[in-house]
Parts: sequence; structure tokens; C-alpha cells
Amino acid sequence: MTPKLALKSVSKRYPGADVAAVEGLDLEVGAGETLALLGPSGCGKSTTLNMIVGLEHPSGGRIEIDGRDVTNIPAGKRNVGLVFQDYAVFTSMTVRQNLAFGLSVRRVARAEIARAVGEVAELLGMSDRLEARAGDLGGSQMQRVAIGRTLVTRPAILLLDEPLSNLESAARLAMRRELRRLQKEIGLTIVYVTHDQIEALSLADRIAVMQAGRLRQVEAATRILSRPAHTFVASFLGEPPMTLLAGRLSGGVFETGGLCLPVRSDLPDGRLTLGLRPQGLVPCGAADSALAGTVLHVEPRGPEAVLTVNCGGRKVKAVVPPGAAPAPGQVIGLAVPPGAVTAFDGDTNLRLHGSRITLGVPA
Amino acid sequence: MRKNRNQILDTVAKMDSGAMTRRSFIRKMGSLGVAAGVANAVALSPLGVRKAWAAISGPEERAWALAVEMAAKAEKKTLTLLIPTGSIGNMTPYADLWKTELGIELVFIEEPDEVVHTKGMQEAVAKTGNYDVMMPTAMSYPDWIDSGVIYDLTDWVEAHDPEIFNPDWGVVFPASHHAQLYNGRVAGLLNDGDQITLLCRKDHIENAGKAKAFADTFGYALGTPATWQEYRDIASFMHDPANGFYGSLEYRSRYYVKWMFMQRLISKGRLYFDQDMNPTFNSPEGLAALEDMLEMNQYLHPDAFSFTWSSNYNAFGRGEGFMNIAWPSGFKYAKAPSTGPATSGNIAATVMPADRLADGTLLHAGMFCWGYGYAVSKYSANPELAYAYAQWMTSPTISMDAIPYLGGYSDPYRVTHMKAPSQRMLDTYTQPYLDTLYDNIVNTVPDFCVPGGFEYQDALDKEIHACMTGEKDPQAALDDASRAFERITRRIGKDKVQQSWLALTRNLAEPIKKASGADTWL
Amino acid sequence: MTDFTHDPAALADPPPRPAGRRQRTSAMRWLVLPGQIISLVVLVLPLLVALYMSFTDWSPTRGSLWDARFAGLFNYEELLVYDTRFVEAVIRTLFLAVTCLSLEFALGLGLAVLFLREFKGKSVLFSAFLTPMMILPVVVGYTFWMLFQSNGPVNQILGLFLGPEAMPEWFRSAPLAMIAVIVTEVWHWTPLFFLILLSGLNAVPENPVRAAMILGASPRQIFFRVVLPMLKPVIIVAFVIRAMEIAKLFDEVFMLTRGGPGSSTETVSLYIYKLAFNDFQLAYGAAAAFLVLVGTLAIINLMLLPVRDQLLKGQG
Amino acid sequence: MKDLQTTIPAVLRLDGLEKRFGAAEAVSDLSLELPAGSMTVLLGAAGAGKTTTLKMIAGLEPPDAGRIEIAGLDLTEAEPKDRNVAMIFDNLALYPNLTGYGNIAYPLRVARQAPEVVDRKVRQLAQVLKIGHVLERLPKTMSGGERQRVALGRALVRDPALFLLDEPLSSLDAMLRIELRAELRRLQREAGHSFFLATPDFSEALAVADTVVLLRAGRVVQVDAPQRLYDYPADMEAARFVGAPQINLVPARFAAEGLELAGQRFACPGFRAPRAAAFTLGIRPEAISAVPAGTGMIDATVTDLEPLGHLIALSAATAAGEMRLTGPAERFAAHAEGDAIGLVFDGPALLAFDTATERLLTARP
Amino acid sequence: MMQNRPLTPLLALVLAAALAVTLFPVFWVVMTSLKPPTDWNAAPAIWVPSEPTLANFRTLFDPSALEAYGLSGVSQPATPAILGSLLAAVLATLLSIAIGLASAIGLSRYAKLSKWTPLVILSGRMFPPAAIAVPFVIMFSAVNLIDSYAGLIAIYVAVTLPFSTWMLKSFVDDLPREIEQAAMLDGRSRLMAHLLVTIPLIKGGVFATTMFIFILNWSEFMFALVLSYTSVTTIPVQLAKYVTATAGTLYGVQAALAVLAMLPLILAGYAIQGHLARGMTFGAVKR
Repeated sequence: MTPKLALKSVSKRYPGADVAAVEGLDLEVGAGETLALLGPSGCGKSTTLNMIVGLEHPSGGRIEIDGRDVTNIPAGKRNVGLVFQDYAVFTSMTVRQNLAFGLSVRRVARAEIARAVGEVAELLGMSDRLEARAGDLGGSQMQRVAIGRTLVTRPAILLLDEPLSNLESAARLAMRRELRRLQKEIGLTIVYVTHDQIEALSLADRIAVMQAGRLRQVEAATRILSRPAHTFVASFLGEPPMTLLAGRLSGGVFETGGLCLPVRSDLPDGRLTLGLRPQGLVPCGAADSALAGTVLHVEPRGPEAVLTVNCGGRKVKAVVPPGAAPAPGQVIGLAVPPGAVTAFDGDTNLRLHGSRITLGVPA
Repeated sequence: MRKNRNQILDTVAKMDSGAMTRRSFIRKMGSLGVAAGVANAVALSPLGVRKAWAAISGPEERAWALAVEMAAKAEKKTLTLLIPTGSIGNMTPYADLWKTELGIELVFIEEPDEVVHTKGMQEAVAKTGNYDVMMPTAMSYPDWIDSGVIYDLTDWVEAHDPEIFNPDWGVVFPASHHAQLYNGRVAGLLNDGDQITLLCRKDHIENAGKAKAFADTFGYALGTPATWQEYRDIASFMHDPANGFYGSLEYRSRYYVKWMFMQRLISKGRLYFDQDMNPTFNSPEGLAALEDMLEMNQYLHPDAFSFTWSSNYNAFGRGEGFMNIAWPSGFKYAKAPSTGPATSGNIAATVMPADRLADGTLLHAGMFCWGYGYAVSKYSANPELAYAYAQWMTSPTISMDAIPYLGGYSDPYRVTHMKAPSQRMLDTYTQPYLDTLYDNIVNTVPDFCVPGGFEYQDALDKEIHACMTGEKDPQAALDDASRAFERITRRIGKDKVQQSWLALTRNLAEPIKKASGADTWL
Repeated sequence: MTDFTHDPAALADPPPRPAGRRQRTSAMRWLVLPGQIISLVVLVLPLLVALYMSFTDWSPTRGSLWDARFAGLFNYEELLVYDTRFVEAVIRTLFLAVTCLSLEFALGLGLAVLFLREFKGKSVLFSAFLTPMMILPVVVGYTFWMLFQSNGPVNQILGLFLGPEAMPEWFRSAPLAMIAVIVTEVWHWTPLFFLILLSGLNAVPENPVRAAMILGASPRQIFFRVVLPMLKPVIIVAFVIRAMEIAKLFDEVFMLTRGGPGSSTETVSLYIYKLAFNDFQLAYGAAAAFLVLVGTLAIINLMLLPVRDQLLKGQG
Repeated sequence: MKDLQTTIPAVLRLDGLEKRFGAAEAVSDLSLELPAGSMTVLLGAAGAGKTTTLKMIAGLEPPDAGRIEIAGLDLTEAEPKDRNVAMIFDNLALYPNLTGYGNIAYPLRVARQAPEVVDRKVRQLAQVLKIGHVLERLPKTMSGGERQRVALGRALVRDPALFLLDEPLSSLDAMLRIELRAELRRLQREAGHSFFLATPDFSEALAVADTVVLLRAGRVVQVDAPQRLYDYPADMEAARFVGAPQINLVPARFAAEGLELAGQRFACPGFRAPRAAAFTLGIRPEAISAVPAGTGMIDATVTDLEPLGHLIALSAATAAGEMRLTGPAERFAAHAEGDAIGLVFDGPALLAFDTATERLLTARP
Repeated sequence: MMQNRPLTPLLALVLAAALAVTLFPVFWVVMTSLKPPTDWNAAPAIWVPSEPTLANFRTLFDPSALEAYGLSGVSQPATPAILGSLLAAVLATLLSIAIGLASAIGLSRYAKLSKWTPLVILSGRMFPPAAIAVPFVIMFSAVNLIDSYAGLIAIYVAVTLPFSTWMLKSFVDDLPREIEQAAMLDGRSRLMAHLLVTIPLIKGGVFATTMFIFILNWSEFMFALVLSYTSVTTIPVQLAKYVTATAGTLYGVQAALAVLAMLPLILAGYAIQGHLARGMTFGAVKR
């Protein structure tokens, strides 16, 4: 089946810049799928988005929508909708005029516009605000207008550029739900750009993690946390993210800084980075694990608490229930169940697939 | 003037004692800068030479004596004069004398013509005392006196007698009255015999070919026009725009155009108001005057609509027209080779054209317009010194010397200026022209020298201008002007204006009073 | 376990009102005071004097202002009912405002749009186009007076293209003189619109424009339906500023036509000046000035209404 | 622990502080005592009056009423410079015309300290804050984190009695924010500074605070240790404000068996019943577990599953209204929308609120 | 995008024409200032002077300079007007800025503005000058300020004050108040914080405002016209006076004075080009 959207080794290089903003990007988005483009600011995700929508022209590669090469088709003719981070609603127009804009510039019949606008307003729960001036609306309502304005034109692909980042936290939660509802009801193909992993995890079917213009991993949202393909992904995702220990494995001992841990694994000796999932670590007696140390501090988070434990000079994070949290200064051990540790190649930073590794059980 | 004072006195004394023949007396006086006519009059005077000389030179001497006294007393050793731009040339030659002999420095503040009145009125409010002597036109006196910004000079005039009313060497009547008095009191001393006369190009008149062609066409001889009809005929005849030569130069520009109308109106025996202050120009005569002007437009210099006096003088001087309605200074400039390259030596001047009245008589009337004079500021630190300056500058002797300077536009106004001119005066104006001036001035009617004068003249000017530019038809223009006049009179107060108007019209030439009916007014 | 007291009893005695507010208001007062004094003495006070004056019949020929007779609304009635010259001047000034502002806006916008294009020497040209508005109004008036002389360059150029009939006497005909005034004003102040509109255009946020583009709008549709409406506040401010200046228009016309021919180019300012400083109908002139001031204020306030909040925030 | 009050001197004492802007009351009746050497967090939504409070303490806003005592001195009327407090503003307010060095040195230079002393202190601090490389640069060329540290340096260099931090991390990226807040915490602990930090982010408050002061509409709602704030919010609004996903609030009644929700009665072991018969029950999402249908306390239908990484937030329709619960992704992944499930509440964790006053009814241990 | 499209030849032509129209009057006045009297008002008009001369400029300082061309009667040098303009404009500008700065800081930092404030401030620019000129004359005569630069400067300060205050306020508003508050906490007094922190940080804005107020003061005509008696005069007033008996309107001399008058303004204008929009609109439009 033809993917709805395909990027084929797309790159973007700005004149005068040392590094490419986007380099060799290959990505496919299936029809009805929601893909989140996740990465820290400056990783190239907005550039990618602009290239998909046609605001920027790629320096190399091609972009296909429904199998059709649209690389040279101008924005506005690609049937792609974009919702901006700052909403970019037409503040001088009413909500109705905003919603009608995409159709009226195409000289669609008045009745047809009215119908489409009414429909979308209904969908977004804005029917009673149609005559309000868009400039007078609050953030989340502007957001709705921005989305509605795009939906009216029935785009093949909807691109959302950090749509929630300008909202207050309460509104953000509500809007996230709203988006999930819309997604379900309309069944659109969505590319969602964000730097907020919770949003990505919550809304996307698949997550594409970008760093420095390159795609690091594309993975189902449900699996990406447990199966990071790259140390960057491991360090970027998770709350708190994995504790990454870069060191060397030799003779069943993993040495990182001043910390030596016994390891049982099928890995060859050499440079190795181990990632410890904080949620996987279990506090235990200091003697019960080779991974032991003093509790530096305890950060309560409500339903849970984050421990920072100084294990031989390395700070290891673990998440525990708040009631079970040890006091700072206490010396504890951290048991490492097999699922809690991930191994990465010390040189390429890529995950070592299929390796089994057990850590920290004292010999 | 002062330097040879003793020599003049010596000469007079010698003549008086019989030690000198009349001929050598006149020659000697001439060499001392005294006009032959004056010398002759002095020599022939029944009063005797010494007394006659004293009568003429008396105003100067009394003024000088007062100046010496006041200069000594004065703490402020400067005398500041507010004067219109362009008039300074008649005054600067004496500044050194005042500085060296009296220790008084003359400071001239020049303002554009139309601003002098403004500055004076402002002084009424501001009371800065920055001006000692102010030189307004005669039209300013009523408002200035009412505003208390200048002195009523009557008492000083009586004390120091500038001899302005003397029939032999005083200011020519009726200008002596309408250009110096307000309600019968002296408000200022006239310094500038402003009247308009008609200048024609003698060389073109004397052109035999033209003369014949003209006579053939119009049935009378080509010459200076005697009536407005002739004026128009001649202008149309001479008009040759293809060669940059136009029938006449007169004014259609704002601020000047009203005079062209007022002149024509009085030629028809109408004054501006009747006895009860009703405007009189909204009448058949006024309409005829306007229509005459409209008809003349086609024979005018194209710049008529933007002329100021200086651009007018220059255009005429460059030879761009056959006739020009001009102030005497215009003649002065046209005669001087530097400013009138084309006209120097080629001017035939005449009094303003006349109009035939209903009864068939020819009415000669002239406009006395502008007419700068010296007034003394109420806020002056040294008012008597200022007065002394005014009397001294306008005295028969000094004024005779001052007027011919080219750098100013002061014009002859005393009888002696015209009837017994000095050589320099003659050189500047020529005797025929001085005679013309005299003939014209005795029949003059002044500007709106009544309270609110500037408002009246501006209201009239605006409407006449609008009519000339085609913006309004003549009747509408006159209606509007007349309405404006009624409003102005109402606002200022009818009684006040009327009193001054009647005082003014009482002292006009008899033919004019008779023609306008003013002779019957109370 | 708490280290904090949050004891309502602590409030049993209401604490004294602290002096902090005093301190701050006094800082404010001292900073603003000199400006207030100057404005009061040199702006408000004269205005009050003028207001008082406008209800009297004062003119210097009637002695001092304080002895002047109270005339009630006489002056105002005169002006509005009988003084056609005043009413004409008001209408003429309004006409000038509408004509000049529309032309300046259209030309300024056109120029600003040209400057959105990319070309060489843009910054130099930008400065060049701003030049007129930096020139003194009197100099502008004088310069155009020269240009419009009958043998001036304007006529010379007109004659070259249209023949000698097209070399009129500009200051001799009411409509032509009005055109000269309008041309002068438009030349002088189009750069202001250009400048303001260009700043506005450059400050238009990119995203709404991009959004419209993605929604399929043509450049033309984007300009008229998205960009211009966003410029509305800026446009209003420009109009307000210019309208205020036209209400006071004096210098250029004074130098150019002195209000002539007749009074066919006389603006309210010129007329008030004439009343006050030629006729010295000071009370009458003050009344005229007040009518103009009140009218201007009303109009400007109406124009400002939509952007007042932005002005307060100091944003355009 | 009441005796702590006597052993640890209060560095800041606010007494009945009030501030209004026009008709709007920004802060009212604010009384507080801040122990020295602690990290106190002023938590509140935007517009709650946090910044106003800090600025009043700093002397930048005069209070309309009340008293401010810093380190034992009544400084209500003192000029800012005489209060010996440092403040880090949400926009950092670095001097844009001074280098990093100049910014940090500024307070010392104003105090006319000897150049060599200034230099020593600045360099020392730069080392601690790891900003040696930006000392010669202007703020506009620095990254967000670097600017943040310079601002911190400018505050720290003076060693004032009290540090006021107004949302100091709000402009930073999520990752950087977490990194810096740990560092802030470390610096405060190590030097024993007194920090008063304002933030709208409850997770930040919980993470760093010794004590959280919850501010709402200019009034103090609750002053508590972070975990206690979460466990025992003073009222429903506080409960909603602290915690994500939000707490479930459903009308409930006390029943002989234990609880009555929407007409269903069931036992709820460990639930500390309030004295009221009818109340609003507050159930944290993590205090609900999903069990097979029919085996729970009440029945529910899954309406939505929202993956949140390690957790999944599950929305379920019940007779008492929609409830959200969170559970480990592994366990919830099996559910699908429309599934019938049962819900079990964790009795000890349940909270009861007065429906009318919204105040917490559950007794605190 | 709206930007970055190139100029088509047609548009380039339009631009060139617009440029010609914009610069022609300036060209004309400059050329006229270099023309000998014979070229001043010649018919047909002379575009480039036949024999360029600086005599017109010399006449401004030495009225007899034109006598070489046979023109006499120029009696007034422009020197007093130039000096007077400089004195009045510079002093009034400095005062307006100093007072305006204080007011701007006061208003921006400590005052609550009502919705009427912009209108009140703007109304300061709406007074028809003729309306307040008469009361000025009355009031000033009472305190001996008539015909003094002090009086003229007082008026200039007053009428430009709303402008300088509002414009400077917009610059102060741009500066986060936290910066000066930081300085206060760092040990500066309120006053010193404003003096040593606020003002230096908006010095670009202060410069722009200064230039702008200078432009206003230097251009002012009506007040100077009304209030000049004997000792006070400015360039615009002098410009209207250059008419003499013999030469009529002294086109060239007037043009020379006009050139001298506009030169500093054009320089000032270019120097603050970026802020000009803000200045012209009372700080309402920023760049």
C-alpha cells in the first residue's frame, strides 16, 4: 500500500550554514496514522515540517503524498494543512471568517462554505463563538480555530507544529484530550511535531525521534520507551530518562568511572554503555546489590518519588512509591531486574539488539 | 546735511544782509545741497531770507534740539525702529549722524510689509517696549491708537511744530489730514507719499508708426490715457504678448488687487461707505469697476496675479509692458538705469485716469495707498526722542534729502518735494513727474483709515481677488464683500467707525466730496 | 511539622499602613512634576486664557483683556452662523485632509509594497524616499512656490509634454492653487505613510501569511485579506497623526499661496492666524480655535477608538 | 516539630500583607514565616500573586498594608537596596550592556569593593556555576542556561539574607530545566542559603521544596511539605492543581458498608470516613486499579486509553461519572476501549472534601 | 512569502520615477541656491546654474555679497536667525529631553495610565498654535519673556514635551523594568538605578528622540513668527523675510538659507531613520 506521505532521503542545507538542518531523512506515514516528530529544539523537526507543507524547498531528496511527487508543488496546492505553534489565526477576522478562509479564497459557493464551517464549528464546539473576533479569543480557543480553519479544507495530511506548547498546563491537558478525540473521529493522517515526549506518547501511533537533523529512531509509541535504539533516545525519553553509564566491559566486570559492576552477558569485551531504566530499579538492602550507594536526594512527585543515589560516583536515578522512599543519606542497594537494563554499543551509541544482560548481582 | 549747516547759515546771513546776489545765493545754496526751488522761494519770500529759511529748516532744528536734549537724558542709548522691508534705504544714511552726534544707535527691525501692522498690534498686547519708533501705513493708526500702542502726537506737534499743515512746505492736502490724523488728532508723521500714478512708455508713444496706427484705429491721438476708456484702448493696442510686451502692468495679486478696484470705484465718484456706513461698492459703479478690471485682464502682464510691488517694478523695468500703475517709487526704479534698463529715460507719467460722471464732468481721483509714517510707541523708553527722530526725518529739509535714495521706497509728500525740489530730487523723479504727483495727490482718497481698516480691506481684497480669478461672478463677490463689511462694522461698533469715517471724508478734495455726496454729510 | 505561622490572630491589630506607597508615589511625583508644571503653565494655562477670551469681545483696540466685556456665545454664533469664510475654511480643511490622506496612503502603500521586493541599493533608496518629510515645512512651501511659478520647472515640464497651453498660472486659479497645495502636502508626507506602512509590513507576523498561503490564498488575496487588516492599527495611527497635522496646516500654505487666490486655499489655521494676527480679533480668533480644537479632538478620538489600547501599551 | 520555630530563626516574616491594583486584589492578608537556610516554594497558577509577593518582599512594590520583616528587621518601608535580598526575575533581567563578568560583579562594584576582591569572588563563583567561558560575553550571546547561571551568580555573589526566585527556570527547555533545578537545589543546600522560589509548576515545587506555600488568588491556601501537599491538599482546587492527570472528584456518601457512589454501596478498606454523610470523594488516578469486570468496587467501561510512557492513563465511564486512572503500561496495555472492567480504590489514599466549602475533610495524620 | 521577490523592470521604472519626483524639489532648491541672480527666476527656467556661485550663501552672512551682481538693498544677514535657531532649537531640545525623560520614567514605571492618556497627550499636539499664541503673548508680556529666547524655548519645550515624553516612554516601556529593579536590589537607589541603568540602556532611544525633537523645534514657524520682535528670530522666520526693494524676492538667497536650514534635519533624519516611524507617530509605531 502506498504510504500517505513519504520522505525519501530528504535533506535541507541553508546557504552559509556549516551543518545541514536535515540530512538524509527517510520517513513514511501511513494513511490514518499519527506520527510524532520528536526532538529537542533545533533538531530539524520544524524544517522537516516546512518542507512537507511546501514553505521550504528541500536541497535534496523528494517528498511524496499518496505516491505523487510534490517536491516542486507550491504550498497551498499540496492539500496539506498546517497548524502553527502560535496558531496564526487571522486576528482581525471573526471566527467564522477564519474558518471560511480556506474555502472562500478558492471561491467555493457561499452555501457550501456555510455548511462546512457549521460542521467544523460543531465538531470543535465553537458554534456559539462564530461571530467573535478571533483576536479576542483565549489560547485554546484560538487553537481550535486554527485547527478548524485547516480541517475545513479537508487536507490529506494535517501537520501540527507544537500545537500545545503555548497553552497553560491545564488547558494543555484538556486540549490533548480534545486532539485525541478529533483524531479518532476524523481519522486524519497527522504529523505532529513536538519536543514534549508526553504529548508524543499520548497522541502518536509512532514516534520519530530526531537529533541534529538526523532521524534516530522511528518506533511505535508504546515500545519506544522500553526499546530505545540509540543512547540519545534513551537520554531524551523517560521521566526521568535512563541513567546512562558509559564504560568498558572486560571479563564479566563493567567498569564505569569508579564503579565496577559484575555482569553476566553474552556481550564481547569492549566499550559499552548501559542504560538503567529508573522505573525498573528496585531499592533493596545495600548488600543485596552491587549497585549500591548513598541516597543523595529524594524528589517527591506525588504518586512517586525519584531517588538519586550516588553509586561509586555515578548518580543513578530510581523511581519508587512515595511511601517507600528512603531518607537522604541512607545507604541502599538497587536491584536491577533483567528488563531494566539496556546495552548500547560504546562506539556507535546504537542499541545492542538481542543481548541478554544481568547486572549487579554480587558474585 | 548737518555738516554744511553753518555754511548754509552763513550764506543765508550774507543774502539777508544783501552781501550776495540772488543768482549767486541760489548757486551757493545748490552747491550746499539745497534745491534751487527752495533757494529761490527763500530768496523771494516776503518774510525775508533769514525768516523764510528758518521756517523751512525750523522743524529740523527744533527736532534736533529736542533730540539733543532727550538723547542726553536717555538711559537707553538706542532707538529701535520697526520698519517695513524695503524702506531702510531712506534711513540708513542718517544713522551715523545720530550715532556720532547724539550717541544714539539706530536699530532697524525689518518686517515684511503686511507684518508691520501685526507686530504693532502684538506690541499692544505684549508691551515689550522693544520698539521706539514704528513705521505703519496710515491704515494702522486707528487700531493702534485705540489699542494704546502709540502716542497721540498732537501735543508734541503743537509744542515742536513739524509744520505739516503749512500750505507752502507742509504735507500736501488732503494727505496731510487723511494720512496723519485719526479723528482729528495726529497719530503719525507721514514719511511716504504713497499714491498710485500711471506710467507709460514714452518711446512707444513717440513711435510714429504706432501713433498713426493708433489714431487710425481709435480716432484720437496716442498719448498718456486721460480716462479709463482710453487706458483700455491703449492697453489693447499695445498688447503684444508674443514679444513679451503687454498692454499694462497692474495688480491682480492678493493684497494689491483691492487698490485697483478702489481706484476705479472712486474714479466713479463712489467712496467705500455712505454716511451710515453702508458699503457703497455693491452698486452699479462697483459692478462696472469690476467688469472693467475683468476686461483689462486680457491685456495684463501674465504675472499680474502674482505681482508684488518689487516684481512689478522689475518687470516694468525690464520693458515688459507699456503701462504700469505704480507707486512713485516705481517711477524711481523705472527711471534708474540699474533697475529700469528698458525704461530709463522713456517714461511718460500721468495722473490716474478719470471717469466721466453722470453729469458729464470728468472726475479726477487718486488712491492714496499705503503711506508709511512714523509713529511713537507708547512703550518706548524714550518717547520724546523717538518723536524727535520722526519730526527730524520728516522735516522739509531732511526729507528732501532722504527721499531720493534709491534703496528705499519713501516718496515725495511735502509741497516743497514736488514744487521746490532739490537737484537730487529732480534727478530722481524729474520735474514733470513731480508735477504729476502733485496733481494726483490733491485728489486722493485714502485706504480704509478707520478702525478695523485691515479687516475691511482684506475682506474686500479677498472677494475682488476671487472675482478676478474667476472663482466668483462680480455681483456675488460684491454681495459677499458687502456682507462681510456689515459684519465687521457690527463687531467693531458702528458709531466708532462712523465717527472716524466722517472725520476722514470731511477732508477730501471738493470734487470728490461733491461727486460722492460727502459734502452733504454731517 | 510546619515551620510557618499562618495565624489569624496575628491580624487582630491591623498593621499600620506602610509608607512604601508614599515613597513610590513621591518618586513618581518628582519625576513627572517638571513636565506637568511646564505643560500646565505653557499649555493648559494659555488654553484656559484663550477659552476665557473666546467668551469676551476682546480685541486690543478695546483695552486690556481683563476689562473686556463678556460676550457669551456671540463669537461662536458669529462663526457658525454668519462667518461663511470660517465654515468654508473648515470644509476646505476637511477636504484637504480626505484628499491628501487618501493620496498619501495610496502612494505610500504602493511604495512600501515595492520595497518588499528585493533589489540592489534598497537601503540607500529607502533613505532617499524619506527625505521629504525631514524638510522644514516652510522650506517645502517655499520650494514648491518656486516650482509652481509660471516660468518654473513644473510648467516647463508640463509644457514639454502637453504644449504651451498646459502651463497655467498655478496661484491664480482656485482649483489649480488647491492642486498645488495638495501636491505639496502629498509630496511632503507620503514618505511618512511609506515609512509607517513599511514598518508595519515588515512587522506583520509571518505565520498568518504562511497559513493563508497553505490554505491556498493567492498573493493578492493574502495581501488584501490578511496583511492589510493586520496593518489596520498602524494605518489608523498614521491617519491620526496626519489628520492632526492637517488640522494645523499652516506653514506650507503660508509660504505657498498665503491662502489665495481669494481665500480659496485658506485652511482653518491660516484663517485663525489671520483673525488673530492680522485683524487682531483675538477673542473671535480664540473662539474659532476652540471650535477647531474640539472638532479635531472629536474626530481624532473617533479615529483612535480602535487602537487606543495598543497606544496605551505603546505598540503599533 | 513545633520547637523548630524557636531553634531556626525566621529569615522572613510577612504579616498581613496586602496589595491591590485598582479594584483587583493581587495579594490579601498574607502572613508567612520563612525559616533560614531552607528552600521554600511559592506555588500558584499564573496571576495568583506570586510575583507581587516577591516584589513586595524585595521592596519593588509597596504593600498597601502589612509588615515585612527580613532577618529580624522591619523593612516594610526600606528601599530595595537596604533589604539585603537578592532576586532572580523570570526574565532574568541581566544588564544587557555588561558582560557576564560585569553582571556578576555589579553588586560588588556598587558596594565599592576592592577590584581584586571583586575579581576573586566573581571567578570563584564562575567556577562553581561552570560559566567561566561566558564571563567575557554579553548576555545576548549566551544560551538560556548560561544566562540563567549568570543571573544566579549575580544573586549569589552578594551573599544576601534571602534569595527571591521568580519562576527562574520557566524560559528553559524541559531537559535543561530539570538539570538546573537540581543544581539550584544543590547550591542552596550546600551554602545553607534561604531561597524563596515562585513557580506555577507543581512538579517543580514538589521536586525542590522543603516547604511549599500554595497561593491562590492572592491568598495562602496551604503551607506544607511537598508530599503532604500532594497527599492532603487543603481543598479541592489544590487537589486539582497538584497532580497530573488530575484527581477524580466524584460525589459520594458515607454508608454503613463503607462508601456509596452513585447509588452503589461497597466496602472500602482503609478509607477514613469523614464526619459528613455526603461529600466529594477525591481519588488520585494512581489510587484506582482496574480489575476484571464484576470483581471491583464499581463497574466501569473503558472509554479512552492514553499512553504516557511507562504509564497509561485510562479513562473509564462509571455510574458516578468518568474516572481516570493510571497504571503501568504493561498492565493496562491489554485493555481496549469498550472493555468492561471493575475499579478498586485504594482506601487509605482516598480523600473526602466538603462539597460546599470544598475543604478537605479527611483528617491528616 | 511577501519578501524577496525581485523587482521587475516595470516596477523598477515606477520606482525610478517615484525617486525622481521625490528628489526633484530638493534638487531644485539646491540648484537655485547656487544660481546667480540672472538665473533665479529666468524664463524658461534654468535647471543647472550657468555659472554656479556661492554668492547666495555668502549673502546670508554678508548682505553686500550680491552687489557683485548689481544687486543692492539686501539689508539683513541671516546670521542672527541661524544663531537664534541654533540656540532655541538646541536648548529647547535638551530641556525637552531632560524633562521628558523624567516624565517618561515616571509614567512608565510608576503611573497608572487611563484610557484617555493617549488622547490627552496627543491633544498637546492638536492645539492650533494660533490659539495659544495669543495667550502666550499676554502671559509672557506679564513676566517679561516676550521677545526672549527664554520664552521661545519655554514654548518649544512645552509643545514638544508630550512628544518627547511619549516617545521616550515607549523606549522605557521596551526595557524590562526588572533590569532597574535588579540594580536597586544590587544596591542602587531608585534615582541612581534610573540614572545609571535605565537611561544608559535606552541611549539609542534617547538619541533618536533628541534628534526628533530637534527636527520639530528647528522646523517650527508660527510661534517664532508671532513671538519674534527685535531680538528673537529664527531661520523659518527669516526665510519668509527675504524680499528686498531692488531685487524683489531673493530666490537664490532664500534657497541658500533653505538649504542651510534643511541640511541638519536631513542629517538628523538619516541618523535616526530606524526610529523615525516611531517618532512621527508618538512612539505608537515601532520598527
